[in-house]
Amino acid sequence: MSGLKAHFPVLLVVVPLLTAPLLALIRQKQVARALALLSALATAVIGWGLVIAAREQVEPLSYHLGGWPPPIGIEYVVSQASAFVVAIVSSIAALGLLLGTRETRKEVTEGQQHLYYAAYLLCLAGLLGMAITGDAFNVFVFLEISSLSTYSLVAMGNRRRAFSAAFNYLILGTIGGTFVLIGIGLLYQVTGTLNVQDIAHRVQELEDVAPDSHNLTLLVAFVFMIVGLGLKLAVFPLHQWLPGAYAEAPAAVSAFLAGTATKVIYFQLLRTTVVFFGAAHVFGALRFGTHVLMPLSIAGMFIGSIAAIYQPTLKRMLAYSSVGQVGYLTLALSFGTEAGVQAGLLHLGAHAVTKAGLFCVVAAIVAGVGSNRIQRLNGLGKRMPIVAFAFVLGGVGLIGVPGTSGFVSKWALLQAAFASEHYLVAGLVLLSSLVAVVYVWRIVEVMYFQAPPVDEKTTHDNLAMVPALILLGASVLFGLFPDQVVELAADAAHQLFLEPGSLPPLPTGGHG
Amino acid sequence: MSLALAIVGTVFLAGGVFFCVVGGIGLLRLPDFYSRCHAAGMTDSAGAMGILVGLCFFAEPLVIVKLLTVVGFIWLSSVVSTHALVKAAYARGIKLENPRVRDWTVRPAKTAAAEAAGDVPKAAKVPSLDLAAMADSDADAGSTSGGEQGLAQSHGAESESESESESESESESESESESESESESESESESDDSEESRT
Amino acid sequence: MTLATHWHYWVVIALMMTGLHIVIARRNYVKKLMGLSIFQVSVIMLYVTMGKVAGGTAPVYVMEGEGHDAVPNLDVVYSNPVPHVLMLTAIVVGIATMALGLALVVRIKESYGTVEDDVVIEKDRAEEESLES
Amino acid sequence: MDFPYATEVFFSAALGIVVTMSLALLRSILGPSTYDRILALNSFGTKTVLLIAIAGFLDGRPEWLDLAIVYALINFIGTLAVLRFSKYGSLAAATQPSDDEEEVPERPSLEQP
Amino acid sequence: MTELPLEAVLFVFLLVVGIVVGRLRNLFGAAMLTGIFSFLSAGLFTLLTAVDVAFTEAAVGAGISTVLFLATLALTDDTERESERSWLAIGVVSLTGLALFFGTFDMPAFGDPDAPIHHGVGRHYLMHSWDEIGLPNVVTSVLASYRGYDTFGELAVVFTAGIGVLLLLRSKAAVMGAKAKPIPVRSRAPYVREMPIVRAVAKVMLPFILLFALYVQAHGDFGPGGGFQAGVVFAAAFILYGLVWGPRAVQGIAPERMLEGGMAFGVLLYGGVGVAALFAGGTFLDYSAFTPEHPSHGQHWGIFLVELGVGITVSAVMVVIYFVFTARPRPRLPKRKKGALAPPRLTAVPELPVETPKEGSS
Repeated sequence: MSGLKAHFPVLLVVVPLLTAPLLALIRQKQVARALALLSALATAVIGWGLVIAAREQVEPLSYHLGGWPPPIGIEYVVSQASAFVVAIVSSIAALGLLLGTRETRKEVTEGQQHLYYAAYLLCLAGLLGMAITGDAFNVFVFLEISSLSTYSLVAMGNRRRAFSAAFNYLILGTIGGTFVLIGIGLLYQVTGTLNVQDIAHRVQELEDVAPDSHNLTLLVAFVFMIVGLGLKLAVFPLHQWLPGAYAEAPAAVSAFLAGTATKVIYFQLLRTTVVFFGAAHVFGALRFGTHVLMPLSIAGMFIGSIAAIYQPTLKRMLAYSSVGQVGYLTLALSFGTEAGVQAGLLHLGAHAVTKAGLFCVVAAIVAGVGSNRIQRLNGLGKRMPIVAFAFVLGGVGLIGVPGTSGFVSKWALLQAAFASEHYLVAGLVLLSSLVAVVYVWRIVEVMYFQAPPVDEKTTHDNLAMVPALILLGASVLFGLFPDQVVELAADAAHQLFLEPGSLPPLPTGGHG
Repeated sequence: MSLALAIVGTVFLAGGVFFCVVGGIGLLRLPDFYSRCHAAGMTDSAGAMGILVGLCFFAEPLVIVKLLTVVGFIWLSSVVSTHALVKAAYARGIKLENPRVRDWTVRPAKTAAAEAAGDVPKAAKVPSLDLAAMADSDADAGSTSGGEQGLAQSHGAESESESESESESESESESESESESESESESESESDDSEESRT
Repeated sequence: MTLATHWHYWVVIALMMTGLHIVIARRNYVKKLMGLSIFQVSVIMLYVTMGKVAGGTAPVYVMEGEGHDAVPNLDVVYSNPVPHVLMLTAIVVGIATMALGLALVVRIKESYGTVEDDVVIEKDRAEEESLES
Repeated sequence: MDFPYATEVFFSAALGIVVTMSLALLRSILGPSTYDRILALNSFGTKTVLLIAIAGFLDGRPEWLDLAIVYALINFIGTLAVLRFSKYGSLAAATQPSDDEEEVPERPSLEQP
Repeated sequence: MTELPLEAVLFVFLLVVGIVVGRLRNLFGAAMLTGIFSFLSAGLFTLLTAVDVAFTEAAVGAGISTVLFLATLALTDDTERESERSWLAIGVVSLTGLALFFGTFDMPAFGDPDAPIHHGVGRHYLMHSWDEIGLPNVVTSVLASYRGYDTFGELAVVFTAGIGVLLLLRSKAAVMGAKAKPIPVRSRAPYVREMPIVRAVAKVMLPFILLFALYVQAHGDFGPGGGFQAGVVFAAAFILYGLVWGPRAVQGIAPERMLEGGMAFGVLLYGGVGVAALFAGGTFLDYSAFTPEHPSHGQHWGIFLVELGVGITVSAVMVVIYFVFTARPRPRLPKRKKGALAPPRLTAVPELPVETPKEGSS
């Protein structure tokens, strides 16, 4: 087993990626689902193993794919930050598979379920590959794998609105992906290499040579990467596709996407600003943080939360609240300090767990009541007490009430704001949490203070509640004993800000 | 590489390019779709062959083999695709407007009588020519489907009633293009009828 | 930085913008996908123009000597192979996205009866109002 | 291949091809009926084959004729596809699925509105 | 610099075609112009000495994307409605264009040999790939070995597209394991008689296309070619067969189960080679681990197997996509009594006024 441990970085991606074609060969639904669950659990175990391995060393693990040393071949870099993201993504994926039982059977045509699980695993492999790759172009390839499988998963919603939502997501996602491709191309043209550490080192040299006059091609490459990733991340002005995609997708898919897709792309945005182009240059000389990212994230926070209040269905409300929460993530990054990045990582974890849990609850509600329109949920407290309580627990986590993970991340965000003297911003964060209270209370009020319809009978699908309770339990646990995770986030943020050392010189000739 | 070979090669190249350019100009200038097909066909055959054979004179043996395979494939594929295109154009869309050209696939006399006896009100049927159906109607004169004959009749009209048939074919092509999908469904259902009628 | 040395990049940028304009301006879904494929092919062109070396031939070795001891002639100027490799991936990604997009267009046509952007949005709004009431 | 004026000869041939391409392109843009556009597409494909063949010679490495062969083969398929799928092609009529092809039933959507 | 004007002319053609595709409302014409666009770009890539890219663009552009566009247009309506000038598009486009234009200021000149791009990783591949891998075609050695993991991801992209299209378009009938019904003679007869010449030529061409696909697969090490191009040309042969003899004929030859198996097998072969390298002591996809004493042999075997996997998956995915698109039942025409009036317009006319243009108005 110890031999395999050295290969954990690549196995993390290869296990789900190779299980998908196996599933395409197996026709039976039960076997396919069991195999998919098994491989997702194995990936989660590998993910947490990577976290432990990354914690033991100071500099990130490096895995040379194809046996070629880094600048020649492709390299997998497992830093503490990427290990943290990978662990969260793989765990939520495993729980998401638990959820997709009765519901997918109704959604996906009878004979195609094995393909549904294959697409699910491919999306997981794409996200994980994107999080831990150390090669600029490899990020684009795995971004496309996860995007393509996400488009087909969203279209599994099988209502006609799911198809048009998936199509809009495809068009905007592909434009975003192509912008990232242009950014990588310009970056390659200026630095001559594709390895992340090599790029960071050469960009640093270019900036030291002429600190005041910006290399225009480098600047444009940065702008295109940020706009492309912003489109994929649904940052405020570019978020039109997200509500439709999350609301129309089957609840199991929404749970998986809400917990993982935007988080991995946020991590890539983090790496692009801090590692690729160097935090000093990006937040200092360019003043990207204060002049561009901060106003957008504040606008996103407020508009996302306020829009969530007026949504007719639960899924759409949670989708708009996701747009708001992305605002918090980008706000944390916009401070440009280690504390800010630490707060971003913490909020990434907290929001992933809470939002995925909430979507699992919505899946249970849809399975029980048949619709997630808010008018149909009156008196849910009496009809499905556990589900209602779980929803309240999730809502409270979103607001950031002490004792839940939301509180820990908001507290770190406020500390980061105070550290970089953005007192007004800290006030705005508290204000937007109040807005979150409004849209959560609106649901609580419908569920508990309205009489349940007399004739309604509700079927209980308690298998769907297991992942919801696990996720929300983790959120509370993380809220009550946060120090372990906060310290992990602090070390991860510190590691990201380290100066990029130059790669060892290339071996001349001969196989390295 | 002797100069003579090179000169012969250049002559072939020049000939090929000449035919290509002439074909290209023909593609633009010729008035009617079918004559443009002739021009395109010419560039494919004469122009391509001239150039590729001309290039053979400058190349090593392996490359000559490749050039000859390209010659073979171009001869086979592009000429036949133009043929398929012309058949499709004739069967579905473009009529022979040019009065001086006589459409040999139409037999005016016999079918005119059949048309009179036919049960299909002529006006309602939007005529569209379906070669397969026409071929069947020769086999069994009885169950003629009216569509083609209506069209054939307008073509067969004598020249002095040019204006009348002109307006008629004009109206037909008008209705033809207006109800594009209608005529498509028209001819499809016709081909279904003809299939049934034949079994 | 003069016209003579950089006109390739500018033409490729113009092509990209044509493709992007089609994607954003046109309402028909199939036309949007055509614009998207034009946009992606022109990005591929940007990479290829980057990789070209003046007077360089294709990055396939010109071999000297016969049979087994043939050795590549390294002082021939080759153009850079890396953009070509990256662009093989980009072409395949482009065709994969297009195939998925067209499959979605077919399903949208079957369920909505139309593939026009504004008609779809208008039908959605109408359905939303009927659900509200 | 050490023919003195080789590059000039090939370059002028290539120029001739490009002129023909422009004519075919003009026809495909102006083309009144869709058939003209199909015709222009077909002749354009053949011109590209010739251009690639000459480009191989211009570049001094004529081994890339495989590319020209591929184009000659696939050009045929492109034009046939146009006839097969467009309502302008008679091929389309014949393959209209007859009655044994059942309709796709719309699945009952999970959520009753 | 004699070839300079050639590229310039082709670029101008590309621009003209791009603009016309935007303006043309007849979608069939636009689909064909997109086909011409990919022809032109393949020609341009050849002039820019990017031969492998030109090969792939030619095979994919002419073979697959035109066919798929037309297959979709056969299922949807073929004329775009009038769309007014969109200021959002003009704004976004001019902003992005300007940003890119300013970006080119610090770019090295076109074809400048001492640009940083040529002194980085690219130079190492050109200088050392012969003794490290030993293949004449540097692009294939970089594609399959140095950056082999990229190609593995690329293969996963093709596989994902195949699964996505199957999930979306495979109708209930095909899914229930409906065995390919034998093609009734009656429904084949008019079909084949319709175009005897086309059928005859297709019969002549098919073996050559298949043979050529295998040549391209094997020739990838020495000249332009490789797994993707071979897969697409192989699939083009099946598409030609489907075009002339009808989709059910293709189902007879390549049933969907086999295609789905082929799709999965290619990815498993590629991943299998990688995992085998893992167990043989190297890292993932390290072909030299197979033959530690002289690494380049291992590289040759590894690259051949990997390209084979790519070829199988790409051809299976392309044929599945073509088959699923054409087997999709078109809005069927109601059976009409002989002599009855033509059926009313079948496609539901949306509430918004739609004026159908005279045929051929561009």
